[in-house]
Amino acid sequence: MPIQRKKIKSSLAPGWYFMQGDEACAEGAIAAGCRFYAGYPITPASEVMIRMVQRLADIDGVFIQMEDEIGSISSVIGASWAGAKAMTATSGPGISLMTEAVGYAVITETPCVIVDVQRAGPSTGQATRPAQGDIMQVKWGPHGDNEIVALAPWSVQEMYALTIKAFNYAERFRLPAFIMADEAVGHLRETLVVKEEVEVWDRYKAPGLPPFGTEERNGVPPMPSFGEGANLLVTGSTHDSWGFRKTADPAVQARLTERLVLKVRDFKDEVIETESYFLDDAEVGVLAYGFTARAALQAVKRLRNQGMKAGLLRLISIWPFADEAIIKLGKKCRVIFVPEMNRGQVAGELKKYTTTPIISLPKTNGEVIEPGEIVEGIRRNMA
Amino acid sequence: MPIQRKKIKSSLAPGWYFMQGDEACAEGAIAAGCRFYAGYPITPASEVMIRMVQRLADIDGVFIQMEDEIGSISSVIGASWAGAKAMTATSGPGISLMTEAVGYAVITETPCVIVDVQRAGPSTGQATRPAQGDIMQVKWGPHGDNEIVALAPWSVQEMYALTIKAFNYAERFRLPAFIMADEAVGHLRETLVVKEEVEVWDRYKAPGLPPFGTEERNGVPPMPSFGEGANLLVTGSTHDSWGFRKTADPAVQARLTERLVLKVRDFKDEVIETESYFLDDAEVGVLAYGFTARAALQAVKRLRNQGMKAGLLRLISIWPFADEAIIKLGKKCRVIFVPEMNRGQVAGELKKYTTTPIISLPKTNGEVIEPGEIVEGIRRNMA
Amino acid sequence: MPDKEKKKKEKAKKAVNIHINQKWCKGCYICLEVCLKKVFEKSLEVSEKGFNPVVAVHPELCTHCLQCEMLCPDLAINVEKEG
Amino acid sequence: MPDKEKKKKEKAKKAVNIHINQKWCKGCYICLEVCLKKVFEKSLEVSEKGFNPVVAVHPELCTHCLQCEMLCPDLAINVEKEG
Amino acid sequence: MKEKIFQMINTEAFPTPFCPGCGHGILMGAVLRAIAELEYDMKQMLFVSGIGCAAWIPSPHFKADTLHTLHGRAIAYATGAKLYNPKLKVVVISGDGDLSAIGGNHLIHAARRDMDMTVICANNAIYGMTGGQVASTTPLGSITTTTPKGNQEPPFDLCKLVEGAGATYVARQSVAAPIPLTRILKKAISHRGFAFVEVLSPCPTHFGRRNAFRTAYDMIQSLKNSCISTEKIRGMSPEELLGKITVGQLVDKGTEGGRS
Amino acid sequence: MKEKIFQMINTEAFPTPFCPGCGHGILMGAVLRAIAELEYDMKQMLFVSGIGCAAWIPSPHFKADTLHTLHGRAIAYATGAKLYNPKLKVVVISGDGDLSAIGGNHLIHAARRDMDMTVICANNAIYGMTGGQVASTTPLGSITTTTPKGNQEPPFDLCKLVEGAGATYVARQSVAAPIPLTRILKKAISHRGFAFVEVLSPCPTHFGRRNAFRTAYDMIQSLKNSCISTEKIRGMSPEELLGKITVGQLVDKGTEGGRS
Amino acid sequence: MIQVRFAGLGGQGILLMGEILGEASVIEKKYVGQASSYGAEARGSACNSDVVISDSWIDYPEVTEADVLACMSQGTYEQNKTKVNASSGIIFFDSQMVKPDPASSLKHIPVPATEKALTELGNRMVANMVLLGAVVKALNLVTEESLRQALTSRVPPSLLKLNIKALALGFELGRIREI
Amino acid sequence: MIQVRFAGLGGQGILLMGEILGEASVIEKKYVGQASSYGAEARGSACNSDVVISDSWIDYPEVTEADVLACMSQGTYEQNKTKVNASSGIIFFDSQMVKPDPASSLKHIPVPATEKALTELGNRMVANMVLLGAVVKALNLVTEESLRQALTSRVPPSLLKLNIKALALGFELGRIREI
Ligand SMILES: Cc1ncc(C[n+]2csc(CCOP(=O)(O)OP(=O)(O)O)c2C)c(N)n1
Ligand SMILES: Cc1ncc(C[n+]2csc(CCOP(=O)(O)OP(=O)(O)O)c2C)c(N)n1
Ligand code: SF4
Ligand code: SF4
Ligand code: SF4
Ligand code: SF4
Ligand code: SF4
Ligand code: SF4
Ligand SMILES: [Mg+2]
Ligand SMILES: [Mg+2]
Repeated sequence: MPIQRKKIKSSLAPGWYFMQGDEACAEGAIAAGCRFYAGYPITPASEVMIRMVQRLADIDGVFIQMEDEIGSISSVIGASWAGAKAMTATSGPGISLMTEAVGYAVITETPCVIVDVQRAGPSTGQATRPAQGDIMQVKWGPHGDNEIVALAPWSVQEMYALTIKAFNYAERFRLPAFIMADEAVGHLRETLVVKEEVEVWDRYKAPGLPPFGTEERNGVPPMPSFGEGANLLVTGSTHDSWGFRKTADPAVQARLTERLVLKVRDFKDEVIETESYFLDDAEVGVLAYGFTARAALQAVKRLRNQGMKAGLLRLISIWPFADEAIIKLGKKCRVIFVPEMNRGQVAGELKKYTTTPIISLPKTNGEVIEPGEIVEGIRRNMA
Repeated sequence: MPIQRKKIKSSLAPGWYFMQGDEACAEGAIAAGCRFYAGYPITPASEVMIRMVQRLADIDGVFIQMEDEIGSISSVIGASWAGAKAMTATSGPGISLMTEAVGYAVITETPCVIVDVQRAGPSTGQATRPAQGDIMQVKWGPHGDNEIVALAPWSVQEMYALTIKAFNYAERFRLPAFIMADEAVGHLRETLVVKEEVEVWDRYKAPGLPPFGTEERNGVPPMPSFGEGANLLVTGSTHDSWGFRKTADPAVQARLTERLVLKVRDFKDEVIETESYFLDDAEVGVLAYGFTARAALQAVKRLRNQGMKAGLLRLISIWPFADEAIIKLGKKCRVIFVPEMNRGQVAGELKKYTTTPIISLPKTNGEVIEPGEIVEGIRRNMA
Repeated sequence: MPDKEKKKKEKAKKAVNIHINQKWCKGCYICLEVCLKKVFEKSLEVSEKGFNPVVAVHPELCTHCLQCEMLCPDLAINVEKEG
Repeated sequence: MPDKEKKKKEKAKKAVNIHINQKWCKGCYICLEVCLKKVFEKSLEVSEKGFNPVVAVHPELCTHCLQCEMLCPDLAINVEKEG
Repeated sequence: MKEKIFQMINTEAFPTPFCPGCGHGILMGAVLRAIAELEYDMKQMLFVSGIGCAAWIPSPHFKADTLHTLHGRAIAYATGAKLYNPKLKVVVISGDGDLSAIGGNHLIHAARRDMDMTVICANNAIYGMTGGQVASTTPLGSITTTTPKGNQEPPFDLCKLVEGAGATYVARQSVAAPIPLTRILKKAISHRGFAFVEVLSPCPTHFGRRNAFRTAYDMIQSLKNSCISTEKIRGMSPEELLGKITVGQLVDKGTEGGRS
Repeated sequence: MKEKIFQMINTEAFPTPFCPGCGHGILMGAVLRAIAELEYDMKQMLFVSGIGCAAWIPSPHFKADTLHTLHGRAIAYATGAKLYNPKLKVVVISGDGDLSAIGGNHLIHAARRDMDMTVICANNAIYGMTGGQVASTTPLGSITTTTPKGNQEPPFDLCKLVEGAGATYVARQSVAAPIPLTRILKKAISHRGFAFVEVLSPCPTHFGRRNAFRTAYDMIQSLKNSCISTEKIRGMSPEELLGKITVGQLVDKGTEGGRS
Repeated sequence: MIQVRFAGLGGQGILLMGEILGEASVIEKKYVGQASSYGAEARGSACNSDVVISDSWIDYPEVTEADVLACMSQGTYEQNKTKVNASSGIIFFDSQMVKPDPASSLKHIPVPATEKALTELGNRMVANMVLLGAVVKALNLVTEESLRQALTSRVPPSLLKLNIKALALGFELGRIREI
Repeated sequence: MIQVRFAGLGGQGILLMGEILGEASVIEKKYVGQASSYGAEARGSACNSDVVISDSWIDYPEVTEADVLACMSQGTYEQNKTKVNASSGIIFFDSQMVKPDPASSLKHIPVPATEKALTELGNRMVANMVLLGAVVKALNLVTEESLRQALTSRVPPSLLKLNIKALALGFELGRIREI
């Protein structure tokens, strides 16, 4: 792949930090090379913005607080085409407003990172409380078919590390990449250990090649920036490989819509990341992601102590979905429990890939799921 | 159920009409008692609006063209609380912008009807071309968990009839109900036969009872209007049964989020509607919805003529999803083909309910699916 | 006696009753600072919510100007003439 | 001779070349109506896109005022002085 | 008066969730007083708000129909309610961020339409609820969490903005002057057509704290000092006017009642 | 000149998709002429547009970087690009509906910020692309598909709106006067800070047809008759001014270059 | 069931032809499906207007294989001639606008619609109605009366007379053609 | 691993206690999880600040069962006393603000934090640091030095001196307590 992968020195001095998740996310962005941030305040994501104000000021980056979230994502896309690695952070209501522009980023193949620090909905709901209610939204929010990448950090360490990865995937696949955090991990303060180097991927440049099409059905074209003399034609309408609008040509529409999907689906294994705990001999599977996975890990350990052969599969990436890992998990386990802070969004998704009984353990009372609740939920259902 | 069901005389004189789908949709709205329309122009939904201007003027209803789609849905919600049966119509980009307010309508339990005349995306895509790309969006667009109703007309006749039903379900369940049309059926002109009477359901009123809570876990509370002296407290934040904000109370959040989901899931059979063709002895199943189902019906007939035991299950309602019908279909058929004008959205959903092989026949070139293509797609896969 | 003066007299005559809702007062002390007559003082009691509300220690000095009542952000003050 | 007049003279002297892009012209006839000198006429030919473009039938009358060129919505007119 | 006002509020919702000394509480009182003096029936009124501290002024405190909407959308919701039931007296009360940042478009379009409603903008020059970020009304140089070195972006003159958009009644007043404020609110609420009142309302917690105001009273005092009424302004020299804020009625166009 | 202009366009994108006689084509020519006369390098320019017929003026016709965005969002996209690369000369060209209806909020905020960019609003008083619905600029009484009995809502005075929002350069001109238009475009494009030009640009297909204009030229002629320059307006009586539109430069504030 | 396609350039009034035939068929209590396709530009691009007419519910309301093609431009003739039913299909064409393919084995019927519209009515804009009248009459798709009624509901009063004349001219042409 | 909960009312500086202990622990290269919960209002509502400290990665970083509860208000004492480890848990409480439950079998340690802050430093606002110092010292959670360093990074310079004094006062109290 022509994307440029390099190891660079960490922007944050190596060492141990006591840091909030939202702040670590901002640090990850800076480390990944983010030099443009546009945002709009919202609980519980505002701390990302506040850290970015401070950090970007140090390094001559651009910060702007826009008039709303639509403005934020719009200017992030504009900045990306001007050459920036760019980011915004918000929560569910902001993601809802950004929906249309996310679709625009998908069709124009604009790299950008969107952080969703989820809070309890629907609607304004309980604005200061954690939730995982936007999992399906980030995949299906915009009209049409939109392939995106979404990662779910479970710790402050991952708020840092996965944000870097999100930037890398955004450049690699030229699309919006999401960080699916939640209030619990966003506001959590933890030990963050920063290493000497970080791996950063840079935009693939190839002047002369078309910026919106490739020979392959599943390719990612190179991306010029404004001001480079490329006479860029960027449009959210269907376009040919040079960017000319083709709003009545079936072949162009077919080719474009197919490529936008295949360029991710065909290479999904580059993104899909899971972690297994005690799965070798597990009979009772637990699948979890984000902060909930930490409660699930504790729960699995407790169940093991109680003699139950429980194991945990943690999703680190959410989209593209870890289909094969689920198939394997289904083969191994008699039953799979899915604790999540929503009404069973990922539990539903699992059913697409396995016939093993899926038991959803939803919790939507604005509080995090505790290990004891998972233990209890599993015991109740296994009795 | 305390919802008031009544038969009233059709607002359109009984008889035969040659009418466009979008216009029939507007006529259905008027017949159902819609007296407020707010909209913003967009191809291919503008014709709904234009018909509404004319019809509402005749009957002293309210029409307003708002500054954007956010304004449209917002004023629809405002009007609904003022007592109106209210509607807006748009296409994918407009649905994307309405996302946040749809979630508001869900949590405040505001009846309203949203018509999505789908066009080819993602993003601006091919604005004048048909698609079925917003199926997942209307369910999953807003953040949090949002249960809604969505119906997919396949003809001008159904643009009329299902719009009436959408209004009825909106009132029955107090939620936003969607009409999932597409450019092909929206712009199609067909014979519309109007009967003497239509069945219309009216808002459940019970002064003195709480407007936002019920005794049952899955109930629908009565709905007062502004100006009736109810001292209504309407809020998109989590609230108790009288509307007082409870943004830190886990019990209230749990109860509300659960009821918003159960009030639909537990009564889904009142909404779910499918139609079977040649399924009695079918070995090869076809599942389709909307305009595509008409091509599928033709295709199935052709395949039957060619000796293949094909049958069609048509989804009339899309959300809540026809789980049981799918389970039955899966048991009956060796394989299920799903032609749709998107990259396999409903095909994916089917996998949650059956282990019978699902073969997606996606088409996203901005053109409708023709019967011959379905025949060919099935033959190719069955060879 | 012109009307205006009459009123003034009446006003002066009547005693003023100052009620402070101790549950609503958040101890912002706007009233305390705005009152030219120094009617208020901080209370030493801590309220349910952890505030020190004010108390009207010199209601007899009050001129019924209502500045405190109108500027109280918590509708916690009620200055009423007696009788 | 003052500069201005000189220019005028020169202008008058030079013949004017009027080119109309028959593929771009959409037959809106703004040029035809705006030209005080009545230089243009509708063509009888139908273009590829089904329009009847204009033709410059009297280029010799043209004063090079450029109104037609500037008001043509399709960049279809080019009025040039020869030489 | 006070008794009347107590009948207009949901006492069970008190004490309010506002911080000690928040200007929004003073504004709440002024609105209630204005309505009480107008002798309007709360049962015929609809109060609409967006999201933010200011949006909590009517909801749930007012014993009337209240519609607490989404961030920025109050006016659009109000438009629908008013159009369908023109008998409702519609008053929108919300924050500067809500009405003029994210909600700016609905604001100018309602002004253009001359929608028959009153919009009261509680301007604290900051995003209070989310912890003190810069607003489109924050004065140049002010410290906020997102302008740690002082705001560099010129703020809106909200009254000029809505006037430019076509509003038929425009006024500004501060909570530091509750009597003139109440008077203006009465005029605005009884205006037929689109009436806009910008109310300067201090946020001691997020604006005051970061910008060298010691107490809530300091902020009230500072408003008293810097506000000058439209009448007094005549004849003042530019030097005298430096740093001053004009308050009072700025636009009052006759209207046939606006759109409803 | 013409040759220069031909080097500034993608000739393969011609003929344009505009209807015969569309004012947007005339505006396109004027913008190109202005840039040619300014001798700006198209390679250093970025043209941003929203969705609508007017949004097609630069995209794909201009041989420069063009960013054809979403309906209403052009200015917000432009803001990001300009802030990240201040060397870009950013010109937004879009329709009245795009910039002032759905996009009104970004418009007023960019004006407030004095964002260093030029915004050219092609105002045809209608939604052209979607088939002729009423716009927030449609004159009272005009027939559109959504106001079959004539528009009842007052339109924006766009120039007053952006002035009220804080724009440092504001002008209005019509395509019927291509020379003054080009002059104003030159000033606006070379202005440092936020420059706004409202260009009256007829839509014969959807506005003209429904409002008794026989031909595109009729609409040009009518603009010529009703536009009066700011200079000429002085000393004219109210009767003379009835139904007239002021054109020319309306605001020109010195600025240090605006935000970028 | 019969599938009819009208084809030509934007500006020739093709869409109206389909709509009027559709409306007329519904007047006769038929089931009709009518759909159009056209380019983004208002003028000059190819457009089709399809009508499917049946005595009962129509499964698939779009033209999959035309029984009848009525054509007013060369380009659309070329595009559509292969989409006509190879065994029984008929092509009507405007004899001034279209030069038929001599190699085609399909039944071709020339209709001097533009010519007659110009010469007899002095307005080529109503050529579409002349052609429509001819097709309808020749194939007896609907009655003259239904077609006139449909026309009346779709054409502004000021243009009605002219259009009715054009239709009549078409009926005349359709009557004398033997099919 | 040890789980510590600080509890009290908004305005008492509870959140800062957890943050400083967390920061100090990281200075000592410990793994820490620190989370707070508080009401919507800025003042007067109950709030908790939880710290979990461990030498290795912490699976679940929230307090599930407190080993230590340090409490500054009666209400939060009542709420939290049942959330303390029943066998080995310890409750520190501000002796002026909290009246301990005589029925409780848990180890209770009174700390006159508010009293000392008022009497010795003349400022009840730093009672939190007194209590924090006492808890840390009594249990030897981190060194005095680390805590001071953490404090320095989190408190504005103008208030630093006072806070350090308060901390020292706390260390004193913690030292003399036998646990
Ligand atoms: C779409 C959306 N974006 C952001 C927020 C977060 N939010 C809540 S209130 C608010 C600002 C409130 O400021 P203002 O309107 O000035 O009211 P104040 O709190 O200052 O009175 C914001 C940004 C939200 N609720 N919804
Ligand atoms: C979110 C969204 N809503 C609606 C539309 C449909 N739409 C496309 S262009 C347009 C209006 C264009 O009007 P204007 O900006 O005035 O440009 P004009 O065509 O008149 O030049 C609309 C409403 C859209 N593309 N996206
Ligand atoms: S009414 Fe006036 S004098 Fe009396 S207490 Fe209040 S402020 Fe003081
Ligand atoms: S103004 Fe009101 S809240 Fe403030 S101290 Fe006085 S009584 Fe208490
Ligand atoms: S330049 Fe002037 S005179 Fe010459 S053809 Fe054009 S309009 Fe006529
Ligand atoms: S103005 Fe241009 S497009 Fe119009 S007729 Fe003349 S040359 Fe043709
Ligand atoms: S944060 Fe500011 S605006 Fe909000 S309640 Fe507190 S003082 Fe008032
Ligand atoms: S519809 Fe109007 S604005 Fe659009 S191209 Fe045609 S004439 Fe121009
Ligand atoms: Mg504010
Ligand atoms: Mg327009």
